[in-house]
Amino acid sequence: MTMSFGKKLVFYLLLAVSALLLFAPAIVAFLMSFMSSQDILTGKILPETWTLENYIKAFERFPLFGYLMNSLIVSLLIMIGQLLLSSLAAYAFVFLEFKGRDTLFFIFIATMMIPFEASIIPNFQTIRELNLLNTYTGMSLPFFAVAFGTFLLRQHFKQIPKELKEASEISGMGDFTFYLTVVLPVAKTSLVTLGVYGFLTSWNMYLWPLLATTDDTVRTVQIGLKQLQSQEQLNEWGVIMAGGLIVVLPTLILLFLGQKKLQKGLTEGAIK
Amino acid sequence: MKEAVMMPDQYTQIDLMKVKKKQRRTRFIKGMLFLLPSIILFSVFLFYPMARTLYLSFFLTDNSGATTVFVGFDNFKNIFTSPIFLKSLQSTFLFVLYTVPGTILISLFLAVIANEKLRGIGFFRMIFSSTMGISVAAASVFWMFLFHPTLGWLNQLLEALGFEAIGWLTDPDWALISVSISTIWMNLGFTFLILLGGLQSIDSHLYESAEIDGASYLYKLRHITIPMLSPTLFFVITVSLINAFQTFGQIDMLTRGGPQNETNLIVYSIYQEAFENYRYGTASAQAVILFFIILFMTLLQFKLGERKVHYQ
Amino acid sequence: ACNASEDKEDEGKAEAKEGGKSGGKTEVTFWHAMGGQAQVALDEIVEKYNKSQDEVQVKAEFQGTYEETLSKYHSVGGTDDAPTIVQVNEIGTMSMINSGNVEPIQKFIDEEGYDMSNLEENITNYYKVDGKFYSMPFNSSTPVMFYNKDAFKEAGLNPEEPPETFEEVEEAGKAIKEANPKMKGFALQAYGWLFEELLANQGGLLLNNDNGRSDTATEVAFDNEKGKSIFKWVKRMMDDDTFANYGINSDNMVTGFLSGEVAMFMQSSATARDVIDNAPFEVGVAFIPYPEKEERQGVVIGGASLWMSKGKPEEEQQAAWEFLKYLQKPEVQAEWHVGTGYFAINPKAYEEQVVKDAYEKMPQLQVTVEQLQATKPSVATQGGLMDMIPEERKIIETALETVYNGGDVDEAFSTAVEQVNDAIEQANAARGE
Amino acid sequence: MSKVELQNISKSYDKQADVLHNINLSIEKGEFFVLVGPSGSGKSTLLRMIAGLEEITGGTLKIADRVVNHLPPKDRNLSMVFQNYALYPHLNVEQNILFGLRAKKVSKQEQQERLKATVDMMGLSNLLKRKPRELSGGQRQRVALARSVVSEAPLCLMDEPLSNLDAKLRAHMRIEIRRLQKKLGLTMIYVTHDQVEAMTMGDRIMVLNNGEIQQVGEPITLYNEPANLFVASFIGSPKMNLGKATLINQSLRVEDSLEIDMGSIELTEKIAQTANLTVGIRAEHILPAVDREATHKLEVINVEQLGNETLATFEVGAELWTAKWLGQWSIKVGEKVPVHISNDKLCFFDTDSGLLLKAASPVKEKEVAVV
Amino acid sequence: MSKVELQNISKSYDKQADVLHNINLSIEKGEFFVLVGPSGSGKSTLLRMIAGLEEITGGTLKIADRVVNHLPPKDRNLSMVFQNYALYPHLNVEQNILFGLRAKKVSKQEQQERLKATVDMMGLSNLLKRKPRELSGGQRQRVALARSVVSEAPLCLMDEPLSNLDAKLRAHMRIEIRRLQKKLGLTMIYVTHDQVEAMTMGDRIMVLNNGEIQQVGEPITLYNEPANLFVASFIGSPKMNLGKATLINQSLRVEDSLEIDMGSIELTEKIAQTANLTVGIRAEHILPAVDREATHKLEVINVEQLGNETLATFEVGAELWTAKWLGQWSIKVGEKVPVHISNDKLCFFDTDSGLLLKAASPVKEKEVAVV
Ligand SMILES: Nc1ncnc2c1ncn2[C@@H]1O[C@H](COP(=O)(O)OP(=O)(O)OP(=O)(O)O)[C@@H](O)[C@H]1O
Ligand SMILES: Nc1ncnc2c1ncn2[C@@H]1O[C@H](COP(=O)(O)OP(=O)(O)OP(=O)(O)O)[C@@H](O)[C@H]1O
Ligand SMILES: O=P(O)(O)OC[C@H](O)CO
Ligand SMILES: [Mg+2]
Ligand SMILES: [Mg+2]
Repeated sequence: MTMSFGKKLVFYLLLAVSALLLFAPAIVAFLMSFMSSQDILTGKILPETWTLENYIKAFERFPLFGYLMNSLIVSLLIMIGQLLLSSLAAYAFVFLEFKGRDTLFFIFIATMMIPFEASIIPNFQTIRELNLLNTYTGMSLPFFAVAFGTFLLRQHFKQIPKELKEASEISGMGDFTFYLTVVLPVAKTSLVTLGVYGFLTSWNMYLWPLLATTDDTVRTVQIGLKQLQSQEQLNEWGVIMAGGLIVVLPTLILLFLGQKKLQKGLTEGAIK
Repeated sequence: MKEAVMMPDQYTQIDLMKVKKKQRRTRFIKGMLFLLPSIILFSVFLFYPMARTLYLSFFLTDNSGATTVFVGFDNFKNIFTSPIFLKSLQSTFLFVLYTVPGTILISLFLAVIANEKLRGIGFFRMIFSSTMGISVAAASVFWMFLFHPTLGWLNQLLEALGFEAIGWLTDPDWALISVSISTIWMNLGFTFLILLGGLQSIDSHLYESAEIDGASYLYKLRHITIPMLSPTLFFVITVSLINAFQTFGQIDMLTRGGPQNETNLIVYSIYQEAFENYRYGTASAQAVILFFIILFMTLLQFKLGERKVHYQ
Repeated sequence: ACNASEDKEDEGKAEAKEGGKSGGKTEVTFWHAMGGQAQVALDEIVEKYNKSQDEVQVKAEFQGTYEETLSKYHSVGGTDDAPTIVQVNEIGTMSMINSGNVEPIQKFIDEEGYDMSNLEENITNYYKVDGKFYSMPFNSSTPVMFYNKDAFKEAGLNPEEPPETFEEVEEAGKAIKEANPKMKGFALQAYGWLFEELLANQGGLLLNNDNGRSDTATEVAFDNEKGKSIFKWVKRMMDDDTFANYGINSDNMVTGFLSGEVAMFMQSSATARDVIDNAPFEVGVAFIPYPEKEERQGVVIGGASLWMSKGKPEEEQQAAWEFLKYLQKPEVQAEWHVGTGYFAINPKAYEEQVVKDAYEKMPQLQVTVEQLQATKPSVATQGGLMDMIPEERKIIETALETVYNGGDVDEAFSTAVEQVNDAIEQANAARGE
Repeated sequence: MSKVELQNISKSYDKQADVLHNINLSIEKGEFFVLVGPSGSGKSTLLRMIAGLEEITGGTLKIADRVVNHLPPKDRNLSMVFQNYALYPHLNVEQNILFGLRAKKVSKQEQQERLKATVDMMGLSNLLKRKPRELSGGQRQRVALARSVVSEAPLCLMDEPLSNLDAKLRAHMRIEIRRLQKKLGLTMIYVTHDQVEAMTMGDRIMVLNNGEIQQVGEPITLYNEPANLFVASFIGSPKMNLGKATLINQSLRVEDSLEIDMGSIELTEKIAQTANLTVGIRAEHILPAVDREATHKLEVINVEQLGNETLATFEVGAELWTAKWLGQWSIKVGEKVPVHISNDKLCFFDTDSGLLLKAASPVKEKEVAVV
Repeated sequence: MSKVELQNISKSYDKQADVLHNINLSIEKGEFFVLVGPSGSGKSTLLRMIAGLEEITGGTLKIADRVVNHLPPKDRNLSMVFQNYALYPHLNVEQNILFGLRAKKVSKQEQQERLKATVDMMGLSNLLKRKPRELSGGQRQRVALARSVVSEAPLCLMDEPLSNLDAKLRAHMRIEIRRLQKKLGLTMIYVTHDQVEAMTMGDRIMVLNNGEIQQVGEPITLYNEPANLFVASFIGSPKMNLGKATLINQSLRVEDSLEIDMGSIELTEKIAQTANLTVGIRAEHILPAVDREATHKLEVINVEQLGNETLATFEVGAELWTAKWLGQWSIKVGEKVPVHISNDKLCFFDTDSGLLLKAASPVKEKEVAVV
């Protein structure tokens, strides 16, 4: 569609202002992470001299690298777990017909309404009882089964023509093989969507890793950041911000790479 | 002769029934096998804890959470007479009231302006969705600084403009608002992404048709965009609502529930009650209440909202 | 999924829980709540210890604030994930004893006939419960009042004669405000501990039954003029507009002090090094104030002690015990004292050269010691003992904030009393009492 | 090569009862059997029941003289081509074709042999490595066919396989499918909603409406002697012109506006006694009155020039009748045109039951001298 | 009622240059102008440029003698019917129809008047409160039309408006649209890929291929005298039979297999001098040699009985030629059938340029005596 120059200008203006406002906190953090404490305490906006000091300190004070690795492992575990369980469940809900299927699906969906936080106490006790505190399993296992993922994949699977399944039935292919060799490859995009989404949300988890870890060797980066912040008593804001940026960098990159797919995949799953 | 012909037919009849039954059973088993991992995990980490929480809510516990004394509904009585919990409920509802409409309106605005076909729009979309990649911990740290009473940019700006500095996180009149602002910011990315997706799936022909009819920008927004977006809006409202009730991280990092319990949202209150005051019983009672609130709100939303939503 | 993750978990666990031995050394995990300068000092001590011998490897892990550390400890108490040693602040004492997950160090004292008498008497007084040592004192502090000497000069006040009473603080505040309208006089962080200390300094009790020391407390003992005087004091300063409100945030308060927003504030002596080192002006340190009409009684020991977990292998416990003893050594305590602002719990440390040198440079560090030594021993200055004190602090903090934000003193105070009493009742009920 | 027998087959869905009703049918080995009917008439359902994709509610289904009601699809030894081809989008042509064989664990060597034979026959040899999305509609169609051919199943089911193709390709594929079926001797059951396909491909056609068989027979029979009004208006394009009629003596009054003298044509007792008559005449039997005497003059409502033929639409009472004349005729809308309606080309139906009372007099089969 | 003039119009997209190339065209007031061409030829693009939905890269566009290149759609005073109707799914029929009027703030009273008139004309009166999803395809189509009619714009653009309908409905809508256009005197620009629509609806047709005009003219002209090979094979169904030919004296050799004696027919110099000749003949001009002398005998590859006509396919060298004969002929595949190819019905093209060298001798226009 054609758009007049004036209209374009208005839009660019709106876009630019919104972007600036929205990104300001991140920009502030970015600038501060390169400032000396002196600059910060005197309320400078731009660093007088750009220094990497804060980043070095952040890594020195805290095993940030280890934390990053832990976050990565936990997020990947959750991601894979979710993909696997959700796709299996979604497959059953779309391609298999059996008694009680719809009731079960309703129950699955209803679990979306149970706030994890509301049942955090028994969950914590369970994990403690199973002796899984301070383990990757303990941090990730409770999140493997998610109704949202099942729901999202179900919506996508439903778009796979039913005839594919029927054709494979006629040629004598079993369900599991069909799931592996047809459904998963065909629904690749939606798996990526769920994967990115699952990864982002688990990377950003806060309360659970806070409870489930006591040990630096398995702590995730979010908790590390919180500690960095509560430990830097005299407001070494530069170091804290440097830590913050280190923490968000991987997810931002992932988000920017997967943005388009994510947006498409999420809406499709969400609405229909 | 006739009978002889009939016989095999009868056999096949009986056979068929049996075969069908067997097939039904194998189908059921197969379905269950696919669902089993999910069902087990749901049971262990969702259904059992729900039941357990309910159970705990009738007891007092020791420091490690083991039950000691059965007290019936006392825990519920206690929390409903406790001004702290009532305050916490009030704050939670206020918080929801601030953040949900705030997030939706702002992201809707962003999604609308980012939906235009302009050069470089991808960059703006990236920026607008960026907060989805910024974790609660990091976002809280960013905002903690912005809210800093002396160094914070917000107060510096206010002072530069000749206004009084505000105790963003210490003034009980402001704390909840400040936390809400930072929460809205954190939620924008996700909501924006979903709404943008919703906008993009609106058939562009509808706009072209309206264009030919001479409809103005705002007319199109009001009469095409918003109604067509209603299912998406409904979805994000539901999700935002549930999320808002479950807020924890930013509270823990920004205010720890203070000042004067102004920001002591329900999940934080549960956490404190359980893990700082070691009163798992009352904490569980609060969790039960939270569950019912969310259930009720969601059902209410479905009841009221569904009607206004237009599905294709 | 489960299999795949279990493999990883094993790796994770292997690292996390190698437990007893690592490379021939006995490993001791040590959870602490020391941030900032204190963490730097502590890490140094631990490193020195680890290098000093090849039997024991101490692994120090920061777990957040005292509250977070304690709650974390409770949540894993009795499991393999519990550390060998945990640092718990003074008010966690009862809660730790009740948890049943600790190994009283009295056991080791008895086994070895270790002499605890070389520790500061005030300190051992606090930590001896029913004649028994449950934990090893380590980092002890008292609150002190920091003030900006430059600001005092500017306001025409004598920087060497800091105010001693509530009323004097108020006056000084007014003078400072007069001289520099941008600077407030006094800041009191909404912190339950400070309230407790200001109460004890007047000889007020926190809990009944002798501060909970003769029997389990059943209600508060501060529902009187002594308790309320603190609220009133704050209120008066607020009315004078000489009070700076930083809520519960200590970091912001310190920043405010350092950047000249406020001239006086109360905080643990533990932050002394941090404050002195970072201030661009001369910092004064003084005793905490008391109401004019009362007599100064002194302060309760603050800070924390170190606890040992039950159920750990003999060897590991023994190793931990060795480390605990190491921490008592005069030279270690000396270093600790000057590096942070905590006392040396072993008075011999004050004779060490490091301390003497530091006092030359920072005479302020001495004040904390003097204040403690000037304390009159009594039930009041022995401090309250009960497992729900953390909750009491929260309630008091909320009440203080209410006043800071213009709430009514009487109402805020009586609500607080009521709530604390409720909490006591509940805590007793939960224990089946 | 398989005979298919349906005995009293019926089907009900949870939400819709009697989608198919008492279907009795026998399809011979090697026959090309076409199923037509309007949308929703149950064609796909029938096909899917034969394939085993849909449960049979009642009746007996036999394939090659064996009852197969309870057998899963894979045990029925048949192949199926779906309307949308159902190609696996992530597999290339070769993998698509071999998909079924792999599932059945046919030996590698045999797979390759069959693949080669099929691919050569279908002209797909140089497309083997392409993904479905890189193929044109016609090529996709051929892959779907190849998949069915390679399975060597004697019975092949096709559900509207050409409906997504453009006219040109469709014409081409019609011929190919027919040729293949003959060559392999397949028994073919072919669903379509396209009458040209039905007329040109089938050995026999079955017309289905509302789950009931309307007529089964050879294409020409259905065209010339439709069993009822439904078949009459369904088979043939343009559709048969129909009108309500009353018979007074030998004079027929159609739609209260057209008088047709039946002259010497003998009308059976049955016709005379039917209360409500409907007559029908095919578009090509309303002739231009040029060489012939004009029986009627009709007002032209619309003219469509198709190049090689001209369609003229007239108003007959409430009905629109269309005449189809070869060549290009210059007629203008609004003109009254003289036409010749041959009274022997009229079909008579009972309006109430819809049944055929009398077919048009047989057209003489034209023959070309064959050498 | 608006004249539309395109002068040197061209269009390039960022990603694809020269989608349209130097289009010169003038569409008269009240004309029904049809645009045809294969998929991707630029039909929609052209239409959207006229509507103002797409920027014009080069050239001048005039509507009613006013240059409108720069005007936004709403100021061009036209209406458009989209291929998928673009009905607002959340509004009911009435709201859909009135959407434009409301946006333009037409008075309530006038809205109602226009609505009533339009709705009556389109037979939508009792559907006013329905949502689009509750309408059948044909009804939706009519709503889309009504929306365009109610705007009273003198110029109406339609982009493949019937392509989603089934054959029967389509035939019906063809007539309705045409009738409406005549009645309101609209200038209509109508895009379609369906040749029957193109042939029967348009006053003039323009054939587009690869963004270039192939031919503009009356439907019959395009059928009888296709300007080039593209138009020849694009217009008409079955498509024109084509074959490479060489001319030796008066004898034509087609595809190395068919000898056609040109007899007394005079061939221009041009034909004789063309190096590569292609000849074409329409299916209806390959006649059965019954009353006529057989010129050739051809082997039958396929026979399609359509009831009222028979399509026979023959192999001519590498090409398949189709003959279309009226009536039902009993021919069998494999037979050799004698046919008559009238040499005066041959079209000659230059294979290299594709241009027409000589059209078939004009068919005599048949006339019916009009009263
Ligand atoms: N799963 C189902 N549940 C309920 N009714 C169904 C189901 N599948 C089909 N039907 C109904 O059965 C009837 C026949 O459907 P079927 O698909 O066989 O029609 P069809 O003849 O193939 O039509 P089309 O030409 O449109 O493909 C329809 O009325 C349809 O609505
Ligand atoms: N926005 C665009 N950007 C780039 N190329 C485009 C765009 N829109 C259309 N095209 C290209 O322009 C050419 C003409 O497209 P157009 O839509 O006009 O074809 P059409 O004749 O309408 O085809 P169809 O019959 O399939 O609708 C096509 O090659 C198409 O790929
Ligand atoms: O900050 P510290 O270590 O001096 O401790 C202060 C209080 O005693 C904590 O309860
Ligand atoms: Mg069908
Ligand atoms: Mg198009």
